[in-house]
Amino acid sequence: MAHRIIGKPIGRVDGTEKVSGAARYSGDVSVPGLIWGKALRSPLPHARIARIDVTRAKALPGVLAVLTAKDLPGILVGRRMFDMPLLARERVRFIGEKVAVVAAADPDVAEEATTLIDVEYEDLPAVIDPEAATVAGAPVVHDDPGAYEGAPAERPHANVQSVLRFKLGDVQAGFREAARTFEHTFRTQLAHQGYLEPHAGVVAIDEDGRVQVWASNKMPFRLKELLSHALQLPQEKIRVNLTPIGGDFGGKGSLMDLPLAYHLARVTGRPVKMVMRYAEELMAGNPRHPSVITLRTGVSRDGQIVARSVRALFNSGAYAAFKPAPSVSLGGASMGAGVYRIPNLLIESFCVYTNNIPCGHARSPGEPQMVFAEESHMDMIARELALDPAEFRRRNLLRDGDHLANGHHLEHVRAGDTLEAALKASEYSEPKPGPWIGRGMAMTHRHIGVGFTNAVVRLGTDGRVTLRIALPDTGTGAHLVLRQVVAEVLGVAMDDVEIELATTDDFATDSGVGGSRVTHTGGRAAYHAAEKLKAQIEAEAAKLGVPADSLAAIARAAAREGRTLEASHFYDAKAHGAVTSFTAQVAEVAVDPQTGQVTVRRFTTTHDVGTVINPLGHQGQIEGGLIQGLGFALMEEIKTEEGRISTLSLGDVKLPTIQDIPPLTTVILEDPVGPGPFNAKAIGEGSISAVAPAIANAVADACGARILDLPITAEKVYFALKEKERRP
Amino acid sequence: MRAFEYAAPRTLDEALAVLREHGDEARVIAGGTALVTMMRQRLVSPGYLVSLRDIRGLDRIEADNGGIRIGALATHRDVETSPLVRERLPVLAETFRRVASVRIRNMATVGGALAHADPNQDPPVTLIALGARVEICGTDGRRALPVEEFFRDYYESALEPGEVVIGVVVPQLAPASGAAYVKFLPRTADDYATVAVAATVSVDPDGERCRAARIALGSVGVTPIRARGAEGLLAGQRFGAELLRGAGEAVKGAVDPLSDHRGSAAYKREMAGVMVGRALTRAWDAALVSARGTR
Amino acid sequence: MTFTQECVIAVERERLWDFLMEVPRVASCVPGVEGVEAIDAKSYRGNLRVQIGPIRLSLHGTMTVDEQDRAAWRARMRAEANDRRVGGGIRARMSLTLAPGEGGTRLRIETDLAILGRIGEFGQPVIKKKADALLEEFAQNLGSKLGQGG
Amino acid sequence: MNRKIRVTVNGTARAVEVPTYRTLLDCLRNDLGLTGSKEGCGVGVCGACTVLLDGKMISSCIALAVSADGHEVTTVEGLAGDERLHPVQQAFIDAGGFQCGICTPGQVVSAKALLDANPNPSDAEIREWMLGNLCRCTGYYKIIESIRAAAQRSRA
Repeated sequence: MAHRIIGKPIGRVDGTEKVSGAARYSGDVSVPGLIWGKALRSPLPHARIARIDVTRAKALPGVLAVLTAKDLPGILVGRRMFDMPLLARERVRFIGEKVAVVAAADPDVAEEATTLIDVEYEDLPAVIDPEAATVAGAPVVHDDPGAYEGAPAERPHANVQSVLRFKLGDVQAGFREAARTFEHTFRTQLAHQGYLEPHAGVVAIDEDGRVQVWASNKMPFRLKELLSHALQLPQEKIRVNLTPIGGDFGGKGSLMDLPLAYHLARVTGRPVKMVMRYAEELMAGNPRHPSVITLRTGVSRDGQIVARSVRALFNSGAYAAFKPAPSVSLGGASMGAGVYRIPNLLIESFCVYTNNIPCGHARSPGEPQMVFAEESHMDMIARELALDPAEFRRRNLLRDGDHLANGHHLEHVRAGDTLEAALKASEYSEPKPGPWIGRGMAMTHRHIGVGFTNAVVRLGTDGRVTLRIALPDTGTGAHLVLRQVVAEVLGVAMDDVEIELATTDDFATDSGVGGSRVTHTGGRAAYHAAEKLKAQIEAEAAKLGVPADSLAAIARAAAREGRTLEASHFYDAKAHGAVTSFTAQVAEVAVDPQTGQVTVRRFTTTHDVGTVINPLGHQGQIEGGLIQGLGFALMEEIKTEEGRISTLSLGDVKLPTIQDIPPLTTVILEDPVGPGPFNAKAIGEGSISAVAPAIANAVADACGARILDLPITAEKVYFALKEKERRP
Repeated sequence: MRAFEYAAPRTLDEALAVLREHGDEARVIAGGTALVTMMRQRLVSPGYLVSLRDIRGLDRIEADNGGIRIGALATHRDVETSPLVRERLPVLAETFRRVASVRIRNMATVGGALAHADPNQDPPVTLIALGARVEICGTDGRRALPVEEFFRDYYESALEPGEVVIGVVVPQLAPASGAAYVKFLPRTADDYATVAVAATVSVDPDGERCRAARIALGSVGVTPIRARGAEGLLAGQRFGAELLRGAGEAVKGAVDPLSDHRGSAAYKREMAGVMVGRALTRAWDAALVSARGTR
Repeated sequence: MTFTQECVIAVERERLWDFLMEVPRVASCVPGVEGVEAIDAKSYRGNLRVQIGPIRLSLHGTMTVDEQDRAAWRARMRAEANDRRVGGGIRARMSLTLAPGEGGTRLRIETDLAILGRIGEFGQPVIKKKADALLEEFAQNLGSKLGQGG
Repeated sequence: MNRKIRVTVNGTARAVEVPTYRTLLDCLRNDLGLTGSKEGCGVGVCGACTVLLDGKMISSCIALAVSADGHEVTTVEGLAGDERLHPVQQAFIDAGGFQCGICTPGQVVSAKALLDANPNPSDAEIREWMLGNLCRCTGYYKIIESIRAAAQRSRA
């Protein structure tokens, strides 16, 4: 079916506000009487707090309040597992943990006051390395993690937060069948999401005791629930106001400083703003988990995978609080199976407590780590088998009716088509243009997110349509997609549909933004609401005897009778496991043999997608995710030394710049079978995960150096080449 | 940031007087890119800030005895885009162009960057290779010293209390000479160098032997350094892979890098050897072009 | 971060040991240390002024001697000091061992140093370099002081 | 240690009393209510705080407000005319040159300065000029396209 608006590359609905500087992010919110909160953070990875003296801080002119744990209720917070205090109480567990908080009218004065707080610590033995954390006798980060609300039951060691397991067939029997078995271990680095808006929030308490919140948080309703718990207030006392979010990438779903801002507001009677410095983001945000992943694969004589076992260790840091999934784990672990049919599979993933920065969700949580390991492993096996890596993959790709690691049955599998399209577009089989140039591929797939969302569609007497939602704008272009859906259904122009942002007062619940869900859940909510409104309009038109496109006249007629033409829909998407989206990527790199420097000469990304609602936004998601993947592959790393982060600025943690991006070819295989509106799927997390292994495989192809730990720095390649010279 | 007094005198004498009056508590600010960043991090909290921005004439870039004199308040962008610099010493314009971003180059001044004495900066490397001198002024008068002697330790220069950098004088390259700056950036394009090398090479009239060379390196220790040992190996020698290898080895022995996010000390040492070879090759090629032009 | 310094001091082991165990006197060999006074038999307080580039630190803190094992010629101590102005500090654990060396006694100092708080934002490599230089100077001062017959 | 400064912001003369330690960015955002310029990295690396000082791009997060005394500042709020976006702003909308928008004020101010200095930049010139403006959402491809399109539009 041809669409009028769906599939058109329409510019951004929120564009004018954002390009003109008018958009008000939470850090821009100003309310009368506003003051600033600043936190004092622990300088030690693990210590007992012997004494805190705030006398000098309180005496500083301009300081309005100084709070420590003893001034606050002993509440523990979290997104799923509640193990984190508002301020450290008796004990600090990572460098950067908040110990006290100060309020002042001038942010610099508040900051100054934090340096006047005297804290006496007594060192405790710290455990930094995740492998060391799980051995007998290791220092314990939490005395009794099982007692925390939301804690998973299985706990093989006191420092294990969670265990996630995926099983197919009989893995031991599978390995007995195998002609050859391969085992490799990979490591990935600690990495920040890299959003350029540090966490910011404003809390104001109205005269009637209502708590008003503006926050860089993508799940307003969940935030309200979590705040209700953290502040011990009924939910109806809290209102979360939606603001645009300056980049999320998985990182903007927690309470962060909001409870502290509330308590400062409570004791001072003034609205409080707390904005993290970027150094604080890097020492105490909720970055991507570092990992240690071992894959073992058994292959038959004809190159079929018959068994695989995967063991993943994710270094979760001092608290589990930032992980939102019920498993308190990273779903990306399931990608240990790759895009392959593996009859006998066992994946075991452990999130481990250490005295490091607590980690959270980052775009495709767990996947860039696991896909790097898994797809590097695939190439290493292919090389050992003397098979072309493409051919080895071809023999093992998922097909219709196969099972994923999580047990889902797959339909509409286009893994093969996606791979072949990538090979063709990248000229994978063509002769290479010179020495020290290599090509590498990697594949992945990603589910379409689920959740529940509200939409209200209203026809105005001017014939214009308003879509009312409570989904914050994290920058993905979701609002534009929803506007397109409504315009398409109602047959109106894009400019005639506007978005009206609700607050948490306006709906009962909503799962918000995240997990590649909004086009699906929001899109379907908007679609069904618009369909209902359309039916109303048609009925009214028939009654009035006017054409159904005389929208203004129809709305005015209803208004004269005191009625508003409005329809709402609450869409609750259940897990849709049967359809996923495949990605195949090919990197062509050049390696400088004298320095080890890797240059990505060209990059091809191929995506099996559903109906593309907005090609411009769709492509933007692919490009943005891909360059994040490039940074993860080659540049970005938060470095730590004994739990101390030594890269505390964006001058040291290098995000890719405009000069670091490779020439890009994108291939879109459109196949309208998704569960989203107009059979859309999801794209936001499709392009990030395969980039690093594609580059690692290309580097190995170019120079024979196999890098097993990210990022692939020039130095690592250089010394790998030296090692090869020494032992060819 | 902590509170401080701020003065923006209009003359150098006035600035020097304020500096003397406030002694240790006072700091000089020009572009402020480094100082304000550290003040925001609260690593540095001066009680008195003396801005040089309103002093006239300190930002001039002018011809000087066949070379170029650059006023301390000239910004990096001024140097990069100066027609005089581009014509007479393109390597210097090219070096300044490699600093951070256009925006930072608009702010950062030549004098401020020298006084900051960060061994990871680009300009000092080329300035040393070109044989430039820093002009310093204090209440007791003026003095000048070679750039290579100006840097004393990590972020420490030869500036005495109460002194300010007022300019830098860069001599013209000798005839039949070439210069090159090589900045090794294995991570992102806006990074500090992992290793940086500047070299000048003069060729004999026959165009086969190296008459003289100067080599300087950045990001290889607590100060930018001049690699005199390697320079000595080159004088009078025939240019070729052998000679470059020798120079590279000599440089590797001369550097003392710090391990940091841009590479381990061992890697930087290796790269110093590689980059010296590259810089010399480019300088050599440029020298040959120059020699042909003079013949 | 850990460092190891070694030097040979031209005095016999016993004399060096006795010197080293008198903290205020040893402290005077550390460049920038001032105002050292005893709190009790094992601990001392004092100041360390040190400049790392543009950053001037005035670290105020304590040092505690945890172990003095003359039989093994080994002593362990730890130091904690903070700078209020910058907001940060250092923690060091040091182990001193004496062994016979050519022409005197070989002193080996192993240090495990942690940089706390904002000071760390300046860059650990630089600080490490500075600490390294400081300890080297300390060893030299020690040598010259004892060499002078101090 | 407050000081009274006079700054022409987006063409309007403003006088404001600030502590000497106030950054230009905080002065614009908190004292003058111009929150278009953003603080990202806070160390001059990301470019979200880019404003023009006497027509030249600077990082307002590491500039002191007192140093702008007597000068002209242009922020993102000053680019659009009455009711009409600057061609650079329009191009960023049409070509998808932003997503979350937090870096966008800095991007468009930088892009405007580029086109003022060089109305017909090559891709290499765009990349060199825009190097100091980080964007985490777009991967930059569409930022380059936006600036190309703005240049084209300005020429037309």
